Amino acid sequence: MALVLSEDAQLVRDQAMDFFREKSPILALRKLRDSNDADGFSRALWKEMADLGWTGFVVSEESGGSGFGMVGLGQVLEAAGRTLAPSPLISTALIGASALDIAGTTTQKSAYLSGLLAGDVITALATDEGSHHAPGNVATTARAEAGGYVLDGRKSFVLDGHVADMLIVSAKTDAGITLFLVPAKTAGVSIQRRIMVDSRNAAIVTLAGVKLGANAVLGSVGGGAALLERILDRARVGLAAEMLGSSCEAFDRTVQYLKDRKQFGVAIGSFQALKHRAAQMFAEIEVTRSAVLAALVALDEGAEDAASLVSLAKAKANTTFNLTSSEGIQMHGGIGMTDEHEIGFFLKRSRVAELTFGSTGFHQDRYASLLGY
Amino acid sequence: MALVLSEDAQLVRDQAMDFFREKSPILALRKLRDSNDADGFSRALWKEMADLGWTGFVVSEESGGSGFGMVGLGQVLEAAGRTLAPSPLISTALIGASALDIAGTTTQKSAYLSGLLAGDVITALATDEGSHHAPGNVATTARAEAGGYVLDGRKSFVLDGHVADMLIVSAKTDAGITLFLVPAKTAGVSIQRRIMVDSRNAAIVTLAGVKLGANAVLGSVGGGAALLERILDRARVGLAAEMLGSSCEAFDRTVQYLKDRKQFGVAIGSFQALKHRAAQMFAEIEVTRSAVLAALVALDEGAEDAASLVSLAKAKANTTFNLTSSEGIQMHGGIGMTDEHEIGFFLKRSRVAELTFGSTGFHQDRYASLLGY
Amino acid sequence: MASLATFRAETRAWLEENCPPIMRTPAPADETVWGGRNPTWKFPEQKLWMDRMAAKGWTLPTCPKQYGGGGLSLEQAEILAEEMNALGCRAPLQGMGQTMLAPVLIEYGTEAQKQEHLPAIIKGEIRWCQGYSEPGAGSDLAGLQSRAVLQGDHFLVNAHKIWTSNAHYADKIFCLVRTDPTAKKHEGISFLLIEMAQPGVRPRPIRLISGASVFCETFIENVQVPKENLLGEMNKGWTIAKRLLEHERKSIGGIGARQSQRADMPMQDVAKLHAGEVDGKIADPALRANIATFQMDAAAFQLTRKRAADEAEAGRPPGPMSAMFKYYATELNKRRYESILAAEGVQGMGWDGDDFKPDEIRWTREWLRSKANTIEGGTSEVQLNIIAKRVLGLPD
Amino acid sequence: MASLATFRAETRAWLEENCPPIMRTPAPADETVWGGRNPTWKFPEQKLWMDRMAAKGWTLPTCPKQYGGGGLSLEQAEILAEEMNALGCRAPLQGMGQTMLAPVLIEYGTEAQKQEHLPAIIKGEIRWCQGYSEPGAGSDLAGLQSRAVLQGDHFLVNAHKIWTSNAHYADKIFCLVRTDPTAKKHEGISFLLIEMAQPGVRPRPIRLISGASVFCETFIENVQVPKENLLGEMNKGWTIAKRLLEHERKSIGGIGARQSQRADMPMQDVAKLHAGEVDGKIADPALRANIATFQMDAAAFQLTRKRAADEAEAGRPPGPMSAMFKYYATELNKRRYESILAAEGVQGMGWDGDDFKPDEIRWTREWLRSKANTIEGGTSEVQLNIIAKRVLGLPD
Repeated sequence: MALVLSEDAQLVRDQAMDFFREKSPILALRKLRDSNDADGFSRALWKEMADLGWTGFVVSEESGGSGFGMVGLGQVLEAAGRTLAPSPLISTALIGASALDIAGTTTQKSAYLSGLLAGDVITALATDEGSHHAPGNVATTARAEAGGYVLDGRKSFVLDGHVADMLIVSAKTDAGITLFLVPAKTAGVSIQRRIMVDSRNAAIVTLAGVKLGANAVLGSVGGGAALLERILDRARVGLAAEMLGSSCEAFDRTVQYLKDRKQFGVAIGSFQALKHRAAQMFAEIEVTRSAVLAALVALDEGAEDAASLVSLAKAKANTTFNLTSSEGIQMHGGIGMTDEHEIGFFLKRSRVAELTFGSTGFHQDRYASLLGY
Repeated sequence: MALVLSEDAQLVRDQAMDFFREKSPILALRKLRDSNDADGFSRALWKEMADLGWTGFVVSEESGGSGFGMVGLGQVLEAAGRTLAPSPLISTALIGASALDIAGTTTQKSAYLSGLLAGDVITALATDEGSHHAPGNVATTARAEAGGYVLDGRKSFVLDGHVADMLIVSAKTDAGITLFLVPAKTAGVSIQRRIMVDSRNAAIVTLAGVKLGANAVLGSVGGGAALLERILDRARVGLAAEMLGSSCEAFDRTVQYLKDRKQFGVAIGSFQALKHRAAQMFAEIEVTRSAVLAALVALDEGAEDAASLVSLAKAKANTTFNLTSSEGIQMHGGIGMTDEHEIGFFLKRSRVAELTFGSTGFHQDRYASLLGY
Repeated sequence: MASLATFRAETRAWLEENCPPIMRTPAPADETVWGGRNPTWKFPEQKLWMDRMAAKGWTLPTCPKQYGGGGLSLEQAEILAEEMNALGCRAPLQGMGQTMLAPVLIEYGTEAQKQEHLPAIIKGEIRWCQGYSEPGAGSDLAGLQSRAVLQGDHFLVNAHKIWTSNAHYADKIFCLVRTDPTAKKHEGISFLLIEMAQPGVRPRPIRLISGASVFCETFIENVQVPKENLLGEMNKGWTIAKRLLEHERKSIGGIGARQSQRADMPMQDVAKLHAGEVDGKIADPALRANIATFQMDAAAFQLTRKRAADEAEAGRPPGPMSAMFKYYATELNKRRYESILAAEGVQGMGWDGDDFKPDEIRWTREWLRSKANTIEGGTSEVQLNIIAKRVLGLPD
Repeated sequence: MASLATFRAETRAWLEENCPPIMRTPAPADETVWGGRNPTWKFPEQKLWMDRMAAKGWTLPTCPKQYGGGGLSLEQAEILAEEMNALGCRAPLQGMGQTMLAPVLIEYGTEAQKQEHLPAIIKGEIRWCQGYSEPGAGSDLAGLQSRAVLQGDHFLVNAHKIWTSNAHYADKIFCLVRTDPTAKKHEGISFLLIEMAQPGVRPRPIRLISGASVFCETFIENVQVPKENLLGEMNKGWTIAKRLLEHERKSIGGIGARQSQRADMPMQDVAKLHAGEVDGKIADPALRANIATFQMDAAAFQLTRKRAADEAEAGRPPGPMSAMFKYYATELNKRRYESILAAEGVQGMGWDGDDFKPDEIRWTREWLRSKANTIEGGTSEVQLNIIAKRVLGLPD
């Protein structure tokens, strides 16, 4: 595996960087927040993203996508992270598209995929039930009944759940954890929006006697745990790519501030203690970039060690974004504490992203287990 | 509990500081090392320490000691740590004296205690069997036979074992872990000296069919685990006090070097990055000092939370000595890597002391358990 | 010592009799009593408790009695604090008048200034705010550019201050201004006391990342300030400013320390609730280690504060340790909130919505607020500089 | 690319045929091949392997063929390294001649200097050492005080150098000396090549904390050095010195990285051995977390080195990332040994005695040795300064 972007990937990267800087700067997030926007993102912009083909990057050509792969989508996500742009990229272009592409039947694909690719169908993954990422802890049940299933349970942190047209739900059957495709409008499904500190959304999804046909099963009955891990690994590294972008942006802004801000008659960036901390952040960003790229490539190539590389990428993205956002706040001093300044948005985003799809401890544990200790 | 030294303790402290600086500077340790001294410490100096009453600080007046307590002995140990002085203070004045004072019968005390107080009897605690501190893991057996016991087993890291006259050995009986007083000359006891990286000693003690009378039991049969914890808690905080002294000395020497060493035409202590790291060490030393003193006081007062304070003290001493010795080496630069310079002795001592009587992880775990999580 | 024991007994008895039960419960941030000309009361016991304490001068215990203070010795004040803590008594009155201005008024004020301002602070009649920082003068406070020109019996003041906390609720502001722009930067500064309720003084609340707006940017334009409102000597204000900062740092270090003990629910229980437990231990070892590491450092710091107090009480000369209090307390407080968030998981990341408990939302906001701890009152970097220079003697 | 594939195949075939089996086993530190006039051989395959590789010029793969080098492109050299790594081939020859001096000889040497020195380095005939640091010139290397005065056809040299590694075994030393004491400190330095085996040159081994004595303090007193042994221009030695340091840092960064992969026993197995295991996991969660944290950082760094190589291979302009290699590699290497020691417990703290295995004693010594990694070749502090200035553009 070569850890270098193809020229195509580089083009996508440049295009995405321009796109988000121009169309979705942090100001856009602020406006959505301050206007209490019901969606929390711009549907018009999402349509534009779909038109650029981003919804089809991880979907094979046979299924209507471009098969461009995770490396490509990673570039888009990194660019989105630069401006903290809210969009269904992760819930839909990454998770929904992956789930359908990996395991969807022809019927399922035809029901959802063209709409998804066009930017008309939004999906959401409903897996975690507690406040910590734990895909194996499933209390939600799927009882076989009349040739179909009845689902009961509660999902706690469903990204973009409040705008989703279709939910991917994990539930226990007699054969083990199974994934189901559940249209959001199905009777018995209720969705409650939650506004998070980063001004993005997650929802509580309650399933009360939700009746589904047998064709709602995604993949095989009882095969949900393994399938979920495949989908989640894409989600984890995709989020890590976004966090890498955010880390870079927080860092760049901080370095610029160190050059601009004068105290005691000199730029504060001339103080050695701050210099060393900045240089250490630079180093952490570089190794995080490598880990993220390696995991993206590994998923595209189906490498054997993809899972451990994904955990490496997410763990490094967690600690690096935590570091760059915390240092960003401290080095900006008082001005960074004001809502008017944008550096605080990175702090808020960092902790939510850190806890999404596995904390540092979660991935450290997983990494060690995968490596046999 | 008042966290302030009494005037008496302050006097002991001053006396001990003078004693070690004058009679046992680091040069003394170097000479013992380079001459491959068979004892690894000076017996003459040990006799002087006994004459100063230090062997009797934790022994009650009824038993011939002064009952001066742990706070007093802690001051002596801190002073010993300043010059990395090797002596049986911990193995004998702290552990052996404590064991006999807490649990010794009149017969046991008369057999060992007056010799110990006089500096003639050296004791050693033989508990750990692996390479990590784990007093509960005892494979050594004590089989009841003919009104006495037969001991078989192997102890791995017995401080001052090679010079000990009497060993305190933990072994399993049918009733549970039990402590035994075992004269080193007993048939079946073999002791192999090990020279550690800090130029101090630990021994492997092998017990092969060692026959003891019933009067060799220290405390009650089956009551060894609780008794051992009491003895170990004294050892842990005593060692923490020694490590505090070593941390202070490593730090003071480093700060002095920062003032003396010139590069780029200025003292390297004028570089802000080094200043900040030095200031952070100062803060860590201050909080470590408080934790050590609080644990010493708590043991003297029999406070309920003594055990958790001991773990706090040892854990903080571990991390602070690790920090000050590591930074000491780095800040001294090349000269610190030479054997001729003394700062390296602190690095070597720090890691051995860190692993003795419980690593940081051990005490963190114990602290959390004691606090109910 | 006998008299201290008596004092302790009498104090406890008085507190038990006079502190209303509701004022013995933990105080949410929005129930702090600030006093002032336009005080806000959530319930009458707040005022009752403030008035009773003020009558004894215990809203400023060590201030001399002739100015309405408690006239207590340091030991007595410590006993009062301990007894209040033991009974869980809330602070009867808080504010920068008490914690920052009063000590320097006592030290540097004229008799007239003390008579005018101290009783009003003690009774909670006047609420003060602080006019120190400026947009271009943060860590480099002495680089301030606000001007005051002496014109006969008054100063003409033009100032632009920032981080004036609660300026929009304050009655008066103590303000650093430059009175000699030609002098070296530390030598042309004066300390003025200025009325807020007058034309030309305009506080503008700043919204913080936590969503709160307790700080203001304050503009003072062409305002005449009577000459007798100068505290200390003209152009010697920096001495007072530094002294006041010491009091501020002590106060911040103290707050940080107290906060790190306060807990609606101990963080270990929060962790068990959200991450589960096995054999009584927090199930997630990384989270357990995180919490234990924090709590051990917090405990060691508490013991250090106690050691400093015990040494002072024993009459020992003050050691250098207090130089690290502000730094350590504020860094710990940040870690405290990070640990709580780590324990809560995404449930601690809520901003709004019925599904989050008020405590959860409050913690999240307080977490954001805690980030300012290591910036306000002298950044951690400035604190480390000070330790390196004054305690360790490292060269500039 | 086709020719590279061919090159790879041919290289592998040649290595398989020519590398003696014993030279495909991990090399203990005391079996390093250094060459020189008085080489030491532990067994004949060492010399055989060195001579075979030297004959192909692969002891210095990218050096032009006319000087005895391999004449390989960077891509070919990378392939050679990969194939040697794949077969586990030991380095045929090591030393400062190859890694540091040769690159600057090629860049700055006269034709005569290249003809004289490069073949001798490549064949392992001459062993070099480095005369850079002085007791008063460590991080501030340009502050060096050693003197060389041009007197007709020779320089008269008086120098006091430190950290001259293996000077007591070396044949020659490359040396920084001050030739113009009146110039600014970076502008009066020259780069000299000096014979060790002559009166007046006296290396004195320094005992290190690890017990080893690989470094010397070297005194050069009134030694005449022929004028033609000046490398580059007079008083322009600093340019060469800096260039050589870059090669040294790369080499140290590389060693650190390779070492952190090498393992007689993987540290997780050491941990299981000493701390036990439960369900296949290291029983002590703190130790497990310590090891995982290290290994993840080490893996991320390895990937970063690979990313740099892959970008170079793809012809992308070099990014700034390599500026952090020396810093990161050496800090990692220190952590590696700390993690191993934490895993071994007191069994890793032995200095002497039969009860410690040779591997355990060796690890302990290597742990101590690793502390120098972040000092030699530019301290971590200097590396961070460089990153801040050159990469981030932060002001002085």
